[in-house]
Amino acid sequence: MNKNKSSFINGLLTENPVFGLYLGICSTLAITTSLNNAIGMGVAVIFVLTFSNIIISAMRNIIPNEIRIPVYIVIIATLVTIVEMLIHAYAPSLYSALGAFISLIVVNCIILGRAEAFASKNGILASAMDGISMGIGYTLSLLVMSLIRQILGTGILSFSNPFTDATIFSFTIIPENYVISMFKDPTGAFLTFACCAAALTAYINHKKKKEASR
Amino acid sequence: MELVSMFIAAVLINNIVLTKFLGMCPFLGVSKKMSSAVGMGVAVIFVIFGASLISYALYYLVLVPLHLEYMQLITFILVIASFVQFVEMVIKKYSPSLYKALGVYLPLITTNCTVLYVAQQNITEQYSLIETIVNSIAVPAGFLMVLVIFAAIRERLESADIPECFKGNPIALVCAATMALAFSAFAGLV
Amino acid sequence: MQVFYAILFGVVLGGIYAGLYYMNHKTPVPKGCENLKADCEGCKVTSCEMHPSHNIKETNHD
Amino acid sequence: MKKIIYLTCFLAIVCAIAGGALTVVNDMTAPVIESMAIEAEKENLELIYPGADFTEVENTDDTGLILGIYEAAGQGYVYKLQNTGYSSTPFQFLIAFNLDGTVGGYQMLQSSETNGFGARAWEDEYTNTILGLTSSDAFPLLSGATVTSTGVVEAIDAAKAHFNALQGIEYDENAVAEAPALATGNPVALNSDLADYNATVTDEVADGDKTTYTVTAYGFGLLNGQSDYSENVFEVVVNNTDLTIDSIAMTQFGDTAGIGDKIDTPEYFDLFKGATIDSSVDTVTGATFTSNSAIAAAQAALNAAGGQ
Repeated sequence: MNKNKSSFINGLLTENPVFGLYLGICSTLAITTSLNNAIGMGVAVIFVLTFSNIIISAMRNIIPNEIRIPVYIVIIATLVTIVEMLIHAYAPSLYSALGAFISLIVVNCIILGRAEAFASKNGILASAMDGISMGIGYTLSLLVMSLIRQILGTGILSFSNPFTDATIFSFTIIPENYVISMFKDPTGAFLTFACCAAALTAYINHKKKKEASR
Repeated sequence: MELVSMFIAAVLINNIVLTKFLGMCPFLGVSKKMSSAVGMGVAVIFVIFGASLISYALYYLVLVPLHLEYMQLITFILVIASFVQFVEMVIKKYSPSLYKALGVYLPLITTNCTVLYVAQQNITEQYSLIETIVNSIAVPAGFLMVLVIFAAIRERLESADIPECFKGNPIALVCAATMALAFSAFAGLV
Repeated sequence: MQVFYAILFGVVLGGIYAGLYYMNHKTPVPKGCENLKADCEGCKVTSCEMHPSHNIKETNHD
Repeated sequence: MKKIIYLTCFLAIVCAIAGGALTVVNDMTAPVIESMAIEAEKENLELIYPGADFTEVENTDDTGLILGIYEAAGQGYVYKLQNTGYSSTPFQFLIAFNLDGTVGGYQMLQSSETNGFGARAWEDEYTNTILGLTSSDAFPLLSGATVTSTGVVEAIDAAKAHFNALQGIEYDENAVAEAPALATGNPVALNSDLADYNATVTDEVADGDKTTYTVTAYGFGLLNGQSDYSENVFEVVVNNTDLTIDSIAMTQFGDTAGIGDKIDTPEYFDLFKGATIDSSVDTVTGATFTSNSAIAAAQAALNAAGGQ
């Protein structure tokens, strides 16, 4: 059991999919302009990643080695289209917010990466756990990014219920005229991402140095 | 005239890497040396142009009449993957020199977000055939341009003194941030 | 009715892709570019064949 | 060789399952999405057929003018149309045809046409003319709002084409409505006080029992003191025996082009035939000032002839 637990932990930190392995950067940079976009996207990725890991690890012995990647892509594409239809039908406001990014989850390296690296070698339960932990790691990184960008970029931290569009909480942290609007633009996205990644690398190096010195 | 402004807009203003953040995986991975950046860029132009046209044709000739629009995502992916395999096979057979330059990067492109994005953009923006052709050349051209500029910067980075934790990809992203800032100056061009 | 078209379309596309994939892997690599290497160690997409982690596997069973 | 067959079959099966699963989920979610789309349009459609239940009809229109087609069960079809008129932002409106072909409703959704001109395409005057028509008639333009009404009629033609095809009604689609009905109204008496139009007779040519007066009169521009406007000059032929106007014509036009010059049509000037100082003549809607300057000129001519 501790193998699953350790894979759960490392999914969040050391092997953090976004800042550590640089998987799924495309959607991370683009979607993290607002909190509920980030959470919406995170939930969608958790769902798709977990199910794709489960299906792929269930079929891992049947899939011939030569064409394993195309089969993975087809499975993930089907799952994503199904998720897109469900969100379009039952959470329309979330659908209008996420829009093109739902269909981009397919080519999002994180799902394909985990499917190939982990799911195709481990059991169903381990893959499911890994899928959830990677998904949560992804969502956390999205949260960190969107918190920074939303607070610095618009000065207002707000979160609304995706299904009913009612704002749950919203308070202004930085008054209007001190807002750095650069963080809403692509430049800010790149900078925030670079700093977070650097911070994580610094943390990991520091931890390694501490273990090495002990 | 409108096509030219569309071309400029796709290359300079809403450049696919700097404003839409697509193609980041190859952008970070391949741009260590100028030769590999150019190789990747040209391969991407070739694939995006071909795959978008086939997807455009397939969509309007097969998917729409049969009301199978929801199958669009899988079709485009399979078309892109098949086209990459087909191109690799043709290059292997007929021009070894081209294969030496581009062949290596072709399998990389199968999982590249830009190709799928352009194919879908042609459909969602309801472009006519000519606009699709222009768009399918302009977007990868923008990608190649940014990739080449970025490779040039990165080669100089090797000799720069960077803090420990910023080495590798983080500093590449800081460069990308400065480039995005520079490119945002083009906003009012067209 | 639509299910039939969808399945047929899937089979056709899948077939074409598998066929091309196979034919591609059968055509010999032109001489002189056997050991082409793309220097993309920066990217961590382990799923792509170019990734260094694949070389160990490929070398031993070809 | 066996290998390739196995690979192809495997991938084909996976794609087949994928296609099948997608269709199942699509059949499950498509109605929900469609009913949601109709919900959004509902309160617009209620304006025309209140209380009817609407289903969306497939939009096969390729002109791009029809945004949506909705069938009100048992009552008729509503078309949501969009076109660009005078202003850069396109206008949107609804046109509805009852099952028997008569126009069931005509409702503006959003428009930023200039009021007083383009916006008149949705005021009652034009709306009533449209409501009286059927799907096989040619829809007339609206004088004074030519640019906007051309866009409106063009969009309605697209809707008509679809409706008539649906209902199997033969109609001549390139019939053009006769010259736009010159909307005239609120008559002005010839003896009313038009002094500020400053109509002065500049020339008088007697010819048997008819005299031709050349009269200059102020128009819209000069009345409101705007520069680069000049007088309108009319030639009024008066029959001296019964002091009636034989004919009137405009020889020089000094008002706003595109608006004032609408009165310069035989259809309008014929209204003056046989008018005496006590009768009254209509003015052209949207070109009141220029019409008044014509009436003032006619009054000056009659007074001059009467003075003899």
